[in-house]
Amino acid sequence: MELTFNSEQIMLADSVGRYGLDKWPAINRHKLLAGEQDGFRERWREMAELGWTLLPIAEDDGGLGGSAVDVMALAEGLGRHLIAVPYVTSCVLVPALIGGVPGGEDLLGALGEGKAFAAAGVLEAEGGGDPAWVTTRAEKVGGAWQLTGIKEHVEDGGCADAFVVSARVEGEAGDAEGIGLFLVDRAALGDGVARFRAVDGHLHARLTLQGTPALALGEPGQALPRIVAALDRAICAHLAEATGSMEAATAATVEYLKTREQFGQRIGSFQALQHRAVDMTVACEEARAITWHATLSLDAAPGSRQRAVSAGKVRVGQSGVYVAQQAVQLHGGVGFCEELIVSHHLRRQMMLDMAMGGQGHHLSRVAQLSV
Amino acid sequence: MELTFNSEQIMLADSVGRYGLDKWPAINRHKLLAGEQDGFRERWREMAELGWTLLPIAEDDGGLGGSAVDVMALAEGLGRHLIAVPYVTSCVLVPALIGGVPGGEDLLGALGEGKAFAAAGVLEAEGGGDPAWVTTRAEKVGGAWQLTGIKEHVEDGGCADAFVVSARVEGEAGDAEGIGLFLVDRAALGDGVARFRAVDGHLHARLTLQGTPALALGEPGQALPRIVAALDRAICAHLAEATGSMEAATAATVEYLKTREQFGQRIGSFQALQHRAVDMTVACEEARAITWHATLSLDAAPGSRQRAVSAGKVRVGQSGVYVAQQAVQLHGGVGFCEELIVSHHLRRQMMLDMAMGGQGHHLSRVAQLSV
Amino acid sequence: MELSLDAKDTAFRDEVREFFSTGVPDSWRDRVRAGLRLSPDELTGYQQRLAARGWGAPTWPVEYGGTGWTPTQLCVFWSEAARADAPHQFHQGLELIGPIIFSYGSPEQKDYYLPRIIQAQDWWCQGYSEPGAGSDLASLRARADRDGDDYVLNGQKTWTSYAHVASQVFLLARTSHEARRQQGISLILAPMDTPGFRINPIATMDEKYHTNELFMDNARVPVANRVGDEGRGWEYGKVLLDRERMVAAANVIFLGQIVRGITDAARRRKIRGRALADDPGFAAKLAQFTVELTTLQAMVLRLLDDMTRGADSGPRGSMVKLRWSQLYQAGTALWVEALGPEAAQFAALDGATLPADMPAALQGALYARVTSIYGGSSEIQHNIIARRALGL
Amino acid sequence: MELSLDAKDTAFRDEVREFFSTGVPDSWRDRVRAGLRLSPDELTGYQQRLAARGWGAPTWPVEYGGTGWTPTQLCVFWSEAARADAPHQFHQGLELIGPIIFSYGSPEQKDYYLPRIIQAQDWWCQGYSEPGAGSDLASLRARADRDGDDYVLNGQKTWTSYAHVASQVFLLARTSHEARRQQGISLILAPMDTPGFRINPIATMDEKYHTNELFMDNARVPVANRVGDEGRGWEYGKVLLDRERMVAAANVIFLGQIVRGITDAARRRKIRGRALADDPGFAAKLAQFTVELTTLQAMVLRLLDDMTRGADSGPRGSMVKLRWSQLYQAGTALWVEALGPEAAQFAALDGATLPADMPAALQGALYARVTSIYGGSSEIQHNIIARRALGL
Repeated sequence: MELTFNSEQIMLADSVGRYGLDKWPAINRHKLLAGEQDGFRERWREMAELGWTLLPIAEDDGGLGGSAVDVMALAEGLGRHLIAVPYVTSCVLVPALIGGVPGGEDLLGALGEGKAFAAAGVLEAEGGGDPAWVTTRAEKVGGAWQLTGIKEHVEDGGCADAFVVSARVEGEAGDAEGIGLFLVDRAALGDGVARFRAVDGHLHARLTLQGTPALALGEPGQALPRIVAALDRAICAHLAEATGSMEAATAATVEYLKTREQFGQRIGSFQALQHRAVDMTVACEEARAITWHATLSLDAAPGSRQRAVSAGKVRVGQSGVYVAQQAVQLHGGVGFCEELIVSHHLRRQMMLDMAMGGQGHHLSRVAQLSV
Repeated sequence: MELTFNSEQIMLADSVGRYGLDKWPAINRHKLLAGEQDGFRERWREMAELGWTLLPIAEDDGGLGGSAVDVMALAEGLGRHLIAVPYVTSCVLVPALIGGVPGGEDLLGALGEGKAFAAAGVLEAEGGGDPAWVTTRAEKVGGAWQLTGIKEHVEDGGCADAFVVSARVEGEAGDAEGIGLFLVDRAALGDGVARFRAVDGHLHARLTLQGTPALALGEPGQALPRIVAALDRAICAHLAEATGSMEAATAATVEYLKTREQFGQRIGSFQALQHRAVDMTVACEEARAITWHATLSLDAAPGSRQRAVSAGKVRVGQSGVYVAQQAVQLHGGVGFCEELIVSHHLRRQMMLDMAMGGQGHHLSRVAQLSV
Repeated sequence: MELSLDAKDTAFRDEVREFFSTGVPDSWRDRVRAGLRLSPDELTGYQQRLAARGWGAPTWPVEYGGTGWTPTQLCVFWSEAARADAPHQFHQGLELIGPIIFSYGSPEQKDYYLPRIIQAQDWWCQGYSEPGAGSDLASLRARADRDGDDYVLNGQKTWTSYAHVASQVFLLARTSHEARRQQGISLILAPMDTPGFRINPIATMDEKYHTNELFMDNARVPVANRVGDEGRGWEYGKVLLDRERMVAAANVIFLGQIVRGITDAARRRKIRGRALADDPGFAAKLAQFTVELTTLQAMVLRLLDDMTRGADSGPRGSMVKLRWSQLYQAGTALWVEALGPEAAQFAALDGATLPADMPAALQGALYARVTSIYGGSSEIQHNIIARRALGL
Repeated sequence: MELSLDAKDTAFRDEVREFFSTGVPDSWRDRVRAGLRLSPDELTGYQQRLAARGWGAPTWPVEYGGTGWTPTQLCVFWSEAARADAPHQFHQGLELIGPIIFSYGSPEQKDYYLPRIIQAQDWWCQGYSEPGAGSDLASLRARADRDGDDYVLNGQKTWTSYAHVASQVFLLARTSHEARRQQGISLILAPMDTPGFRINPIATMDEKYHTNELFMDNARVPVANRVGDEGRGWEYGKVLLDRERMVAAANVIFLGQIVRGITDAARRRKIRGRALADDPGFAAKLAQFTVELTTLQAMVLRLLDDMTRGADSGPRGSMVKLRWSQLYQAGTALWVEALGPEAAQFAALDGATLPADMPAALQGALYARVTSIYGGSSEIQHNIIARRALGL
């Protein structure tokens, strides 16, 4: 049982911390978000230069082969400084989907070098978080694959250059068998990409596939276990990001309690507010603990892994939103403003909570796996 | 919209208050509960002399024909002073089941005079609170009815002299049709009555009917609407009882906060405890408000009535248990003791919450009626 | 809200229902259900329509142009408005300064300002809060120095909502310095185009422009613009304490609309072939929400019953405000949950399209967070109840 | 609790599992799962069995008869005990006074008392709390006046759990009066049959006899029974601060048992022909509980990791205690819910019968209420964390 960062992970975390302070200072956040609609490509290149985009990619795929805990150390910093790049989708989810599979080499290379963004369309609206609910169809026409269907919400898809999409070669929505993974180029989609901005600065997309040409990644049909595992890995990175954000929001709040005065005294002297800050702190510790548990379970048997990851998704979703809400509340009016960082933490926590399956889905996965 | 007691109801409430202080003083409670295993018959006769047992019985049935709000005024006092007699079952539920029905006259007379206790076996274990789930069978053998089945939990049945029991003359468990009400004498059950003591001093029973002779109350088959309405009426009395208990527990707690000292100051000066007392007070107001709403809906159309009563059952169950738990918590160690009244409030609230359908059942009734 | 009405009130309800059967555009629906304020133009038009019908000031006495309605009639009116997805009227003129003017204003002030509020000729904003004086309003520092027949205003106000569209502001400023901090404060009315006023928008996390900082730099207003006596402005706010019950009551009645928003979304959203509304887990959450809302509405009926009897509600107005903000937050969160992950699609780019309730529900969820902060935060409400009701 | 173990720890686990495969009577099951303490006789027998195996003091160093186990081994041991529905060992001797004796006691005290704790020859109780000194222990008033080679004890203790079966008590009393309230307090050991001791049972709402008042009326104990220096008794409690992590950790690991209690009840209970366990609403509640429990167990793993590395856990022991009491309360409430209305049948009369878990679950739910009060109430834990971790 090792539940602490090793010295390399601490160095990595420090490095992200310095980068966050330098390139994502809270004070400039509003301008930073307002100015960028293409996924912060400049920031992305900087991060690639630091080696971070290569970190989660396996050594066999030309990456650094960082462990899940390495990714955790990095992602925590992303959350702490609310670095709004599509790191988890481009560098964790997509590489976990396509790593080691013939056909994904070029994209992996581009991702690792920070030259591209990629997003994954592996959840459909009606699935409610279940990746087996695939209605998008893949057909082979003249030796080439064509996809037809709608991916209502592709996380970080708004700035993606390429998409990894699940589609069904046989069976019905909900069947575990018959699912394949396909690579779709942004250009091939044409106006089939509708882009949306989220309240946390991330850019998402709705994909409409209408006989869109695609490249099969491996032999289609048995991709579900890989998709589930890749999502679990990406969720763990999100958990770490959420934890970092929670701790930053809590720290900012405690600091505010120590400085803000009302009724002639520092508001941190009011016991009700002290206790609230303690509840926030306990929630942070809960998030940190379950994030470790989930992350360390990534290499366990699928049942244990899924149960741990879903437990993490549920609890971090709850505690993350709670902490950020309380951070806003205890800051009072200024907490509600763009200018202060706490409201940005709240928006990010709300979005993380709904990404990759909401609490309802993950709670029912826990229930099923506990029987 | 009248949401306040009239002068007669205030007098009634005052009378119950005086009686409670006199006959159910908190200081003697432990002895009072320890000594009685027959339902406090002496106390019961006193209450009959005050006319309370006659209050909810219709004038046509020889009672005083008190309104639901009259019963509310009385039941609040029962809760405030934790008067552990089976009033709601004997004087509200049973009269509502059998009032005006041929065959129930003698029992109603005895109940009104305080000479008997009666209980109702109209919910079965597997119904989860649904009175249509009747598996007990009624058969006519030689012109007389005989019942066979088990009533796992008969509220206040441990001291009942007679039972009003639902049984099915046709159809399957869950069918709305085919249910009748029957009167079963205690003596006819023989050792088919197993008695249990609850933590709030009430005495319950499990009835095992094995061809037990019974008297049909009216023509059996269409009793379900009457049962549902009677339960709704009894639930409203329970809501009032719970509200009275909540307010008493809150008042005791606020008083304790004003007197108990720790760390050289009155604990009521600690803001966190002040705010908790406020949350208890808000919960009391919630309970009072929804109790009025539910009680005033008793004569409305069935759908509105059931929705209002179930909303009351859910919310009062939640807020009642919360308030009593906090009363214990804020009293610290002594709150956990027999000696102080607050722990008795908690036990009564827990039992009220589970009586006549728990939160799960009533929440789903709200959901069904809201569609 | 379910009400049991007598024949007269039933006839009134039918009259109101008839009024609301037209004139409520579909485009209002989702914003109103989500508790979002309509645009000033929309609200001004709505106010004018009500005024034309004689219903411009539902809570005011008849002598000042109000309807003189009973609490039950008010409740019916608001319930019918909510039922029709019509909005709550903008409250700053009607509920915050109007009642102070008709209680303490000069005859000239009453004659000038009150009709203009009812007819929506003025849009009022409030200048109470200051950067250092949030919950602790008595510590405010803006000054109004007497100079002949004028006051010269200096200082900074904050959270001045809708200052950017307002024609008038009512504000508190120190006209002298007294030992007790609540003394020496006066209530002053000023046109927003007063030279020396400058506003600066405050961007908020819901991405809606509501509020501002207001800077006052040697801004002159006539002494005649003072309401009531000099130095007693603090006291005049007390007339609002009683009226806060009405604002709280109306808020709760309008909150009923959100259930339709949630339900519509949950019926539309299919998960694994079944409507979310039919999922037992979601249905239970929604039922829990409606139980709490029904309870809160019953608390409001108790407030209205007090008003009818002229009885004091004690701290129960505070309790309603407290619970309202909690349920507004819970309701919008549930609505966002019903929408699913697509709720993250807050703003369409490049001309893409979104379902109507998509931005509304999430924007409502974000806006809801401030309702437990403004108008006496939930923590302050707890303090008030502890002191007033419990003597702690 | 799910643990990833290396080969050595796996072998240890198998050894422990083998031990627990026998000797755990079925009659313990429901009480243990409900967090209820077994009877003193049962616990004494259990302790003797562990002692015979060399496992009497799992958390003690080898030199005092302990096992010297690593935190991982402790975790394995407790997990296996919990898995087998075996109880947590009685803690007053093993965790509360034993470590103080081996840290600060005289060689004679160590030689005499420590083996008697391990072999269950003594049952210890605690005399710290007094009627006026609950959370504020420094205000205690019991006196130990020196008279020759004796202390003469006078005063009243309360919440003296198991005083009615204990052979020994460890207590705090004032040996002098100092300016700082924590000074002048000494820690004294006394046989329960000391003349002048009198106990009075305190009836509690769970209807289980645990606790007492202890009156001391000129009770004489030798000065040699004092642990450590005179007047420094307050400080010796500090050795326990670090060990509280272990008590908290063990409590959480044993809490895992309750899930089996809830699940068994929910599978057995049929509602409308379906097992309650298969009802989506109930399943979601149970899943939420297991999510929170898994989270708390992960917090415990972090404590154990600290211990392994000899690191300070800061206030995280307090957090675990806080969350443990909350989850214990939530878990027993869920169990009672699973049992349904028959849970009201607390005690059978006239020789009627009840399912085994009926009284246990409800009694656990009642008992659980005191766990957020004793050992530093949840409110005090909040104060401690605010001060220590947040500097507020």
